[in-house]
Amino acid sequence: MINSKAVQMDAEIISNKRIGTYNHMVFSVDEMANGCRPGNFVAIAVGGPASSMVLRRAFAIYRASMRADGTGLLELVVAPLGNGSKWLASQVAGQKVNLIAPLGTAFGIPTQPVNALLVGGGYGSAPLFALAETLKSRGCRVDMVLGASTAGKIYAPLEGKRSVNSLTITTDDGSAGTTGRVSDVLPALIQEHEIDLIYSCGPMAMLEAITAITQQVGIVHQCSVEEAMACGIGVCMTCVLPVEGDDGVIRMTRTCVDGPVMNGNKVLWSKSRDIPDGVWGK
Amino acid sequence: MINSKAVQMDAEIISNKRIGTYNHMVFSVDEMANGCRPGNFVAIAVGGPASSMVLRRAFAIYRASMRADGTGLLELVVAPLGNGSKWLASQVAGQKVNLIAPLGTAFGIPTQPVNALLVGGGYGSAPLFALAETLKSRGCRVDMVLGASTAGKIYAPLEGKRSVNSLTITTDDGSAGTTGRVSDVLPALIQEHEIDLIYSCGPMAMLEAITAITQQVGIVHQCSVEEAMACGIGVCMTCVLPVEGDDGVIRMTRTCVDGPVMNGNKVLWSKSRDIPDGVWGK
Amino acid sequence: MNFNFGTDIAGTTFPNPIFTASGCAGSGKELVHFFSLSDLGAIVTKSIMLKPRSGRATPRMAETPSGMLNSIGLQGPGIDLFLENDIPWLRDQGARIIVSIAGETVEDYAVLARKLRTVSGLSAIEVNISCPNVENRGQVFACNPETARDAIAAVRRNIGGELPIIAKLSPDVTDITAIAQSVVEAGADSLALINTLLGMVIDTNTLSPKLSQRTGGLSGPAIRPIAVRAIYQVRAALPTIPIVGMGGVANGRDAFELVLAGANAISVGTATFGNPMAAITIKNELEELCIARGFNSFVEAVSYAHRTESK
Amino acid sequence: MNFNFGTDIAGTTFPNPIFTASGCAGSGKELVHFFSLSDLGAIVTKSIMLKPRSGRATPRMAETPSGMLNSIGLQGPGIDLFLENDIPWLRDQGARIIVSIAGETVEDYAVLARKLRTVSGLSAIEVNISCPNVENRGQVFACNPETARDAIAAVRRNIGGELPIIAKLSPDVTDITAIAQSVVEAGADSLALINTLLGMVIDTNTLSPKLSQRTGGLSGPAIRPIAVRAIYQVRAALPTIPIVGMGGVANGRDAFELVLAGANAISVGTATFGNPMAAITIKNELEELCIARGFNSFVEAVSYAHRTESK
Ligand SMILES: Cc1cc2nc3c(=O)[nH]c(=O)nc-3n(C[C@H](O)[C@H](O)[C@H](O)COP(=O)(O)OP(=O)(O)OC[C@H]3O[C@@H](n4cnc5c(N)ncnc54)[C@H](O)[C@@H]3O)c2cc1C
Ligand SMILES: Cc1cc2nc3c(=O)[nH]c(=O)nc-3n(C[C@H](O)[C@H](O)[C@H](O)COP(=O)(O)OP(=O)(O)OC[C@H]3O[C@@H](n4cnc5c(N)ncnc54)[C@H](O)[C@@H]3O)c2cc1C
Ligand SMILES: Cc1cc2nc3c(=O)[nH]c(=O)nc-3n(C[C@H](O)[C@H](O)[C@H](O)COP(=O)(O)O)c2cc1C
Ligand SMILES: Cc1cc2nc3c(=O)[nH]c(=O)nc-3n(C[C@H](O)[C@H](O)[C@H](O)COP(=O)(O)O)c2cc1C
Ligand code: FES
Ligand code: FES
Repeated sequence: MINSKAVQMDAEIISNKRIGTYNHMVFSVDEMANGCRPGNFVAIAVGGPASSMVLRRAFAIYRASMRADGTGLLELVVAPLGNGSKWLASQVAGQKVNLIAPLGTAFGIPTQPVNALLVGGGYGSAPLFALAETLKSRGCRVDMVLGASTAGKIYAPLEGKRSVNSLTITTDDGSAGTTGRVSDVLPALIQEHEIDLIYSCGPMAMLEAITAITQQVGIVHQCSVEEAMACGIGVCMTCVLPVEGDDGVIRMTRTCVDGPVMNGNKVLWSKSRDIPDGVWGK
Repeated sequence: MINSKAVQMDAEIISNKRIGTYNHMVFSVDEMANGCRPGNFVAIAVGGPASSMVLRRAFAIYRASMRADGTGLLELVVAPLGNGSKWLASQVAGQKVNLIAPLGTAFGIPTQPVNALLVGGGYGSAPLFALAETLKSRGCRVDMVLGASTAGKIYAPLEGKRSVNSLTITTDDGSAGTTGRVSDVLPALIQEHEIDLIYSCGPMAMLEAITAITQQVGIVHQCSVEEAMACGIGVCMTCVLPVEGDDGVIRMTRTCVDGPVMNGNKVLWSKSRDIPDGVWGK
Repeated sequence: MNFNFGTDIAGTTFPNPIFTASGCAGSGKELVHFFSLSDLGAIVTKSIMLKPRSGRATPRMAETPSGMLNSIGLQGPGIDLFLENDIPWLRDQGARIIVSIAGETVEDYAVLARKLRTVSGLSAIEVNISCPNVENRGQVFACNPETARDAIAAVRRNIGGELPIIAKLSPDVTDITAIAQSVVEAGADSLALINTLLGMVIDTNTLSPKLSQRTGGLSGPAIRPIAVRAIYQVRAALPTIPIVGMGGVANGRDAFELVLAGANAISVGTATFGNPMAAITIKNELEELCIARGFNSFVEAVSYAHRTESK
Repeated sequence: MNFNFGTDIAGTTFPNPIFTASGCAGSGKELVHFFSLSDLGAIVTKSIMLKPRSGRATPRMAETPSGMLNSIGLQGPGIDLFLENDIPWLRDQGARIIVSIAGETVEDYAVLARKLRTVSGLSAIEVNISCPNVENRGQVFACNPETARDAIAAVRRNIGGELPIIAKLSPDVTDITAIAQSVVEAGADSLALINTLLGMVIDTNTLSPKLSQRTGGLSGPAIRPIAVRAIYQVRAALPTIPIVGMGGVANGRDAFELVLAGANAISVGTATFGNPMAAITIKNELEELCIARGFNSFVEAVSYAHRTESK
C-alpha cells in the first residue's frame, strides 16, 4: 500500500547547488518532513505548465529535517541526465515544484546494534547518509562503500562522511579510490568488519552483484531498487520486479509501494528482464 | 517571399513590465533591429526545452531601435491569453528566447505627406506607434483610434500618444472613451480630418468592418491581419486569406509572407470562413 | 446552484461523468489516500482476466512527447480473487463500480460474464476487446468487426438482463464506426473510446526497442486529437449510443472537448500518473466550464459540437 | 572522418539521408533564406495535383500537445505551373528533387506520372495516396489495399523505367503491412512512412470543431511512437524495401530512432515550422550520433534495432 504519510504539495526551492556532477537541491516543505524515513522517495512533476513530460520523476530523499520555525526541509541529490532531471536541476531558488512525498518503503532499522555496511552507486549514495546517522544513533557500526564510473560521480559530502566508521571508494576508471566495482571490495569488507547487514542503493546491475554475494555469505541485504516508474503511487503497474513473498510465491511486485527498499535476497534479479519461470500468473 | 532581413537568434530579455492587461517586453538583439519596419512581426519559440508547444507565436513589433553601443532593442506588447503567450509573459529579464525577425510585410509609407488615420484594436495598437512616428517624420497628419472591449485592454503608452495629432478611444463597455466600436466613430473622423489613408491592426472582425467603410468611401486601407500561423516563414500554407491580386485573380494568399500588412480593400473578408466563389483553384 | 452534473449510461445513472480509466487506478486502493472514491462518477477497475496474470517483463513503459507507452500485459489476480477482495472493498467505499474484463478467447469472455452475472453492486461491465485473440493468430479482437462482435455477443449471452455492457474499442482500425456498429448489433449498450494506440520507442543507447515487448500502447495528451475524432465520428454514426470518452484528458477543458464531441462520460487515465488528484480536479473544472458556457445540465453539453450538422 | 553518410533509395544515391517532408517546406523557396537546399539529401515538394487548388478554408490548423493538426487541402498551382516554375528553380539550387503527387482518381495519378516522365533532374517521385478517392465515396486511397494498389499501378505504368516510385502510406489502417505489401506488388520501389493521423480539435469557446473541415492530419512529436512502430512493422515484413521515415522527428536522436527501426532516409516535417534550420540541425546531430554509437556508415545503422530478431 501507498506510504500513509504521503502528501502532495507545491514546495519552494530554497537552494540549488552544483556539487560535482550532481545538484544538491533543498525544498521548503511543512511538517511533511517529519514523515520521511531514510529510503523513502519523492515524486516531482517536471517541465512546467506546458510540459511535454507527463510523468513525475522519482528521487531518493537525501535528508529531511524540521526547522525551529516549524517548516520542514527536504534535500535531494539530482543527476541532470535526461529531460526531466535537467529541467529540475535548472530551476532556481524561489521557484516552486509540485511534489508528492514521502513515498515507498524505508530501510528497516535493526532493533539491536549490528555491524552495517552501506553500499552506494553514483547518486545511490543519497539516501545512505541519513540512514547512517540513524544507525549510528542506534549504536550500530557503520561502514560505507561508494562506487561510480569515475570520481566526479561519487557523491560523498563531508558532513555525510562524519557518520560512518570507514569509507571505501571504488571507480571503474580508477580516478578515485580502488579501481573496480563495489562488488569487488565487498567480500573483504564483510569479513573485516564482521558485517551483519548490507544496505544498498544504486543501479540494478550493482544490486544484483551485491545480492550474489549476500546470498552466498548468507547475510541480510536491504536494497533500494530503481525501476522506471510511471505513477510512483501504486496504480499503474509499470515498476514491478519479480520478488519472492513470505509465502514463497514469486510475484511481479510494485517497487513504488512495496519498494523501493526491498529484501535483495528475495528479488529474482534477471539481466534478461524476462518473467522468470515460477512467477505467479506466468 | 520571406522578408529578406529575417534572422534567427537567441535574444535576451532586457525587461518585462506589466502594463494594464499586457506585458511590455524588451529584447536585446543585434543589428537585426535595423531591418525592422513598422508592420513586421517576430516569431518566438515558446515553452522552453521540453515544451509541448511545437509552433512559434507571432507578435507584431512594437518598436525596434539601435543603441549607441551597436546593440539593438526589440519591443513587443504581449497579451497573456493562452499557453504560449502566458509562458512568454512569465519569462523574466536575463532569460533568453529564440526568435526570428523581422518577418512579413511592412506598412507602406506614402511618398507625399497625407492625412493618415491609424486604427488599432486591443494589442493591435502595438505596431501603430512606430508607424505614427515614421509618418510624422514624413510630414503626415496622424490621427489615431484605439478600441477594445474594455479600458484595461487599450494599449496606449504616453510616449506613443505624443506622435499623434488626436487620439480617439472606444470601448464596448464604455469604461473609457466612446461606447461602441472603432467602426462607429470612423466615418465622422474620416470626414473631419479629411483622411486619405487608413492603417489598421486588430481582430479580423474589426478589419472587416473597417474595410466595409473604406471600400464605400473609396480610400486606401492598409491592414495588418492576424491569421493563425504554423510556420510564419511561408512554408506551411496555414495562414491564408482570399486576396485579389493586381491581376484581378483571387488567390488564397499567405499572410505571413504576403502579409501581415495587406491591402484591406482587396481581402475578401468572409465571416463564414469559406473559400469564396471565384478563388483560383476552387 | 441548479446545474445537473448527472449522466446516464444505458439506464444507469451516475452523479457526475468523471470515471477512472481502466488500468490507471488499480482497484482504487491507493487513490483513497487522496480522495474519496465515491466523489467520482465511477471507478473502472483494471481489466481482469480469468486466471492470475504476471503481465509482461519490464521495462513496461516509456515516456513519449506528451504521452507514454505501456505494455503491462494485464497483470492481475484473476477474476476469483478479484471478486473476493476488490469488489467488497470498493462497495465499502461507496464507489460506483464498473468492472473491466479481458479475455484471450471468446469463451473467456463468456465465462467472465457468467462470473459477474450474480455479483451485486456493479454499475456496468466494460469489455476490453483490445486483447490478442489466441485463437486467431493473436489478432486483436477489436481490430476486426467479426471477432469484436463475437466477444461482445458472448458477454451479452451470459451476463443476464440488467448489467449494461460497455464495449471498449481500439483506435487502431481503418474505420472505427464499422467496429462500433458491429458491437452494438452484438448487444453492447455503450461504447468506451478510445483504448491506446500501438506505438514503439527505440532506445538510442541500447539500439533496441525500449519495452520488453517491443510495442506498447500510447496514451496521454498526445492522442487526444485521435480520441476526439473517434468519438465525433462514432457519435455521428450512432447518434444515441452512450459513449464513455477517454484519451489524453488532463484538465477540465480537455474533458469538455470530448463531451462536446459526443462523450456521455469521461475516463481519466494517464493524467492520474502525473497527478493523483487529476480526476477530482477535472471533475471540478468540467462542471465550472459547463456552467460558464451556459449549459443548465451536463447532458445538454454532450455532443453539442454536432449541432451545426443537425441544423 | 571516414563516416559514409550517403543513402540509397531504389537505386538513387543521396549524399545524406535527411529530406524535407512533403507540404512542410513548400518548394524550398523560403528555406534557401536559411540554408542551401543542396545541403539536404533531397527536397520533397508539396504534393502537386493536376489542376490549381485553392485548398480548404481557414482555420487550417490547430496546435495540439506536442503536435498539430492541419487541413491545408493540398493548395497548389497544379502540375503545369509547378513544372514551369518550381522545378527549374530547384534544379538551379542544386537540390535533389523528389516530386510528390496527389490525385482524386486513379486516372489523375496516371496523368501526373505521364507529365513527370520526361522531366529531367528528378531523383524520385513520391506518391501521396492519403487523398480521398472521389470515385469511391471519398475513401482515402491509402486506407484500402486495392485502391492503394490501383493508384500506384497507374503511376508505375506511366512513369517509365527510370524514376523510383515512393508510395506514401497512411497510418490510419488496421494493418499497414498489408497496404505496404500491396503497393510494393503494384510496383512501388520504396515506401514513405508515415503520413498524418486523422484527428480533431474542438474549440471550447465556440463549441465547434476548430478546423473548417472539422478533421485534420496530426503531425509532430506526438505521433513519433506511431511512426517508429509502423516503420518497424513494415521493415520486419519487407526486409529489403527502402523506407523514407517521417513523423515527429525534431532532433538527431529522433531521426536515429526511426533509422534504427528501419528508415533508409528521414523526412523532416513539422519540426521546420518550429525551427527553419531543423533539417540541417537534425542532419548534423544524426551524423554525430551514428559515429558516437560506432557505426562506420549510415547504412549500417538502418534497421539495426531488428538485429536481435535475426540472431
Ligand atoms: C526510487 C527511485 C529513486 C531515484 N532517486 C534518484 C536520485 O536520488 N537522484 C537522481 O538523480 N535520480 C534518481 N532517480 C532517477 C530519476 O527518477 C529519473 O529517472 C532520472 O533523473 C532520469 O530522468 P530524466 O527525466 O532526466 O530522463 P528522461 O530520459 O527524460 O526519462 C524518461 C523516463 O524514463 C525514466 N527513467 C530514465 N532513467 C531512469 C532510471 N535510471 N531509473 C528509473 N527511471 C528512469 C524516467 O523516470 C522517465 O519516466 C530515482 C529513480 C527511482 C525510481
Ligand atoms: C501577425 C500576428 C501578429 C500578432 N501580434 C501580437 C501581438 O502584438 N501581441 C499579442 O499578444 N499577440 C499577437 N498575436 C497573437 C499571438 O501570435 C498568439 O496567437 C496569441 O498570443 C495566442 O497564443 P497562445 O499561445 O497564448 O494561445 P494558444 O491557445 O496556446 O495558441 C494555440 C495556437 O493558436 C494560435 N492562435 C491563438 N490565438 C490566435 C490569434 N488571436 N491569432 C492568431 N493565432 C492565434 C497560436 O498562435 C497557436 O498556434 C499576433 C498574431 C499574428 C498572426
Ligand atoms: C498503464 C496503463 C494501463 C492500462 N491498462 C488498461 C487495461 O487494463 N484495460 C483497458 O481497457 N485499458 C487500459 N489502459 C488504457 C486506458 O484505460 C485508456 O483507454 C488510455 O490510456 C487512454 O486514456 P488516457 O490517455 O487518459 O490514459 C491502460 C492505460 C495505461 C496508460
Ligand atoms: C502543414 C502540413 C502539410 C502537409 N502537406 C502534405 C502534402 O502535401 N503531401 C504529403 O504527402 N504529406 C503532407 N504532410 C504530411 C507530412 O509530409 C508528414 O508525413 C507528416 O507531417 C509527419 O511528419 P512530421 O511529424 O515530421 O510533420 C503535411 C503535413 C503538414 C503538417
Ligand atoms: S510506478 Fe505505478 S505502480 Fe509503481
Ligand atoms: S504561417 Fe506557414 S505559410 Fe504562413
